[in-house]
Amino acid sequence: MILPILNSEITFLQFLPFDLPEPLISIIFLLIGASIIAVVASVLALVGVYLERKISAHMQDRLGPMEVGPHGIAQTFADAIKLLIKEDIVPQDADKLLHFIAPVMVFAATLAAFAVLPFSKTLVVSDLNIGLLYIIAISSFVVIGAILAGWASNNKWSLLGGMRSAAQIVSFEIPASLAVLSVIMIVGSMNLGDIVEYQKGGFFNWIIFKYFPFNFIAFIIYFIASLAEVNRAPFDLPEAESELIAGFHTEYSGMKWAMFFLAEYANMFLVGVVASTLFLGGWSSPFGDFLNSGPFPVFWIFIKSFSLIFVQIWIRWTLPRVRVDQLMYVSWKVLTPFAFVAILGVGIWMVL
Amino acid sequence: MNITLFDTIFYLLAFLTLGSAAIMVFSKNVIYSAVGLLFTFFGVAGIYVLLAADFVAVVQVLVYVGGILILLLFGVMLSNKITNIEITTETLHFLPASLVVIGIFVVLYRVFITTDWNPVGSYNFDPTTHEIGTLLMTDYLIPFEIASILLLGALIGAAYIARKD
Amino acid sequence: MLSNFGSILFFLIFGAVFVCVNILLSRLLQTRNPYPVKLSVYECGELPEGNSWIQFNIRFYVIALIFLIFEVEIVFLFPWAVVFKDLGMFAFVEMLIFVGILLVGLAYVWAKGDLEWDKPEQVPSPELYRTDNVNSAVKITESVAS
Amino acid sequence: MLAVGLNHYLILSAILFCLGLFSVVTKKNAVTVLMGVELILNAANINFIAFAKYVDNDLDGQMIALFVIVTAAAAAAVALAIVLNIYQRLKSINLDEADSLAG
Repeated sequence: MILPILNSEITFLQFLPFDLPEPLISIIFLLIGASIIAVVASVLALVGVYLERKISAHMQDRLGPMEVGPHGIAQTFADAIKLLIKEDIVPQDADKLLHFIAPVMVFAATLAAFAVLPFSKTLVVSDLNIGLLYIIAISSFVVIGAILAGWASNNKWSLLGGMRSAAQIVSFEIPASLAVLSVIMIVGSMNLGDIVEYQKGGFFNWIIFKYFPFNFIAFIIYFIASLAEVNRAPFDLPEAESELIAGFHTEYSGMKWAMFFLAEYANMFLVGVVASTLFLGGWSSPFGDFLNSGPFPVFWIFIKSFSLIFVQIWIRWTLPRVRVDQLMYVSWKVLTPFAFVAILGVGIWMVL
Repeated sequence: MNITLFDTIFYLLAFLTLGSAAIMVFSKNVIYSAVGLLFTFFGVAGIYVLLAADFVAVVQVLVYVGGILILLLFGVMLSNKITNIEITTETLHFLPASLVVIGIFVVLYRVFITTDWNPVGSYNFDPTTHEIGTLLMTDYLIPFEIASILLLGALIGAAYIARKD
Repeated sequence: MLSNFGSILFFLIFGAVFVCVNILLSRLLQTRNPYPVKLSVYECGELPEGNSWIQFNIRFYVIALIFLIFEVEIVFLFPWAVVFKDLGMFAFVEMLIFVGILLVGLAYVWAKGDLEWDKPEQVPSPELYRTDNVNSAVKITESVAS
Repeated sequence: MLAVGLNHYLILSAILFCLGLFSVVTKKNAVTVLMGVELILNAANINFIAFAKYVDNDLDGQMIALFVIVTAAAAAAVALAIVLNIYQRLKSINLDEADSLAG
């Protein structure tokens, strides 16, 4: 099950003049797979940053980055190089060790969540039977990372930002997990591959249209909650620059900051892929078997998740930021009860 | 003497678990203790996976790391008015405690080593979630419903105690 | 199943190493010129005042507490949702009881106001500050203080 | 000795248990004591699951472990609420000083 698409190429290694032990072969393939995913995640984050700048600029009737490369395409790469050679400033009174561990933890957890995402029928690193629950579980490392980053910086704003970030993410984790439950009820599996298989055969098979309107409600709830979980506007309170400067990464600079930033955009893509896998058919084509082979599954999953990312960006540059009490109100008094209603509706519909 | 990959991973995870548990116990800084505890929980989750308990392992990460540890961190932050970055804790009765604990360990070790547990030879690594769900709805129905009452009691009680000032 | 988890472990290690390598690389490439002002914590350009270990609002704890209880509940809902298709009505009724009991808890914290975040105190409207309206101004001050 | 079997898990959990017990006995800070309790519960869970796999070869041990996790969560929530309440009253969470109920 280790990257099945690469498994067929094991034969190449067998032509080597010496025999490699079995575990070493798996490790080599995993290394290749992990590198690919890491590079893809990084590139996706860079693309996300570029899209964010361009889309926001065009929405506000300006051009955005134009200087580096045609239409500023290379701008984010230039930024990456700039970040690489920037000085890494650690405040004198900070806890140096935890200041270092926090970005490592956040990025590693985000990357590990990518391992179970199916990009096509075979293009999945770890076809985990409890993939969905695993994604929810592994993202709790991000919360701990935020608290630790805030605490280690020894800065009032960082600490408060970290605490707020944690409170916000955990509050929205409840409606998000409840919303995915209805999908699991319908499919009867937590394996993301199975969930996509169930939705194959055209867009009318997508779960979002099943048991209308309950799954539609679930999708909306999941989308709103995921906005909050990745700290996107209108729920970007942890880094509300007018109140908290930059939230938990106020005292971060250079590469460590870049890692937080990368993880944030990778997370954005992650929730996009998860939402489209759960509700919008994942890698399956919206036209049944038409255009559903070869490279097309990858194409479809990217199209779907980038549409969701576009909506995220659109929302960010359209809506004002909410207040903390409104945030808690939305999470606990609106989304959670409605998520229960969605589960109840799907449940009743299914047993009747 | 043939060490498989499985064994290697077991020793790695055991080292991670015990090492971070030691950091948790012997660190003076409470936040470091919490970080040690984080890696202990994670290591224990890995051990569960090696024991073919995939669902329990993920639940371990979800509840312990994602829930209890956050609660503990909040508790640390809320219950200290500190003048220094160090949130310290003192230890007392170091010597008698170590003696007692080592004594208990020796007893446990003797029991574990000398008892013939009669282990079964074959075991499988099948996914467990479906079966756990079925058991929860049949054999373990009463504990399951009682757990909800326990959680209700904990929620109401803890909210009441925390609110009162 | 084991190899699936193995790949995940590998990804975690790879991610950690990836970040470390990046930070190390940037260490090598950057110019370092630390001086005390640069290394002080950021506080809007002012000199940092006091230490950062402020007392937090107890709300943070109450939210985390409610979250933990519901998280544990959801842990039980996941295996239920997986077998729901097979067991049908029976499982559904059992789950209704389970969720119903916990919804009592949600209703409790909702009614007791634990889900409210502390709002900033309402700013008294200007006319309350007029001198001919001292009584109500005093009343407002008292209510703010209490 | 090196190939992993039931005894390895049992010894691992015994060490974990002892570390947790040590923390519970020696620490002054209430939150660290609570962390020690969590370690002990984890050690117990390892035993449950190890026996379930090696001796019974069924899922009963895992079910018990699940319920232990639930109980641990409930206990942590209530215990921390008590700690915070004590802190608000006494401005300290050292367990030695929280003895006003003692006769």
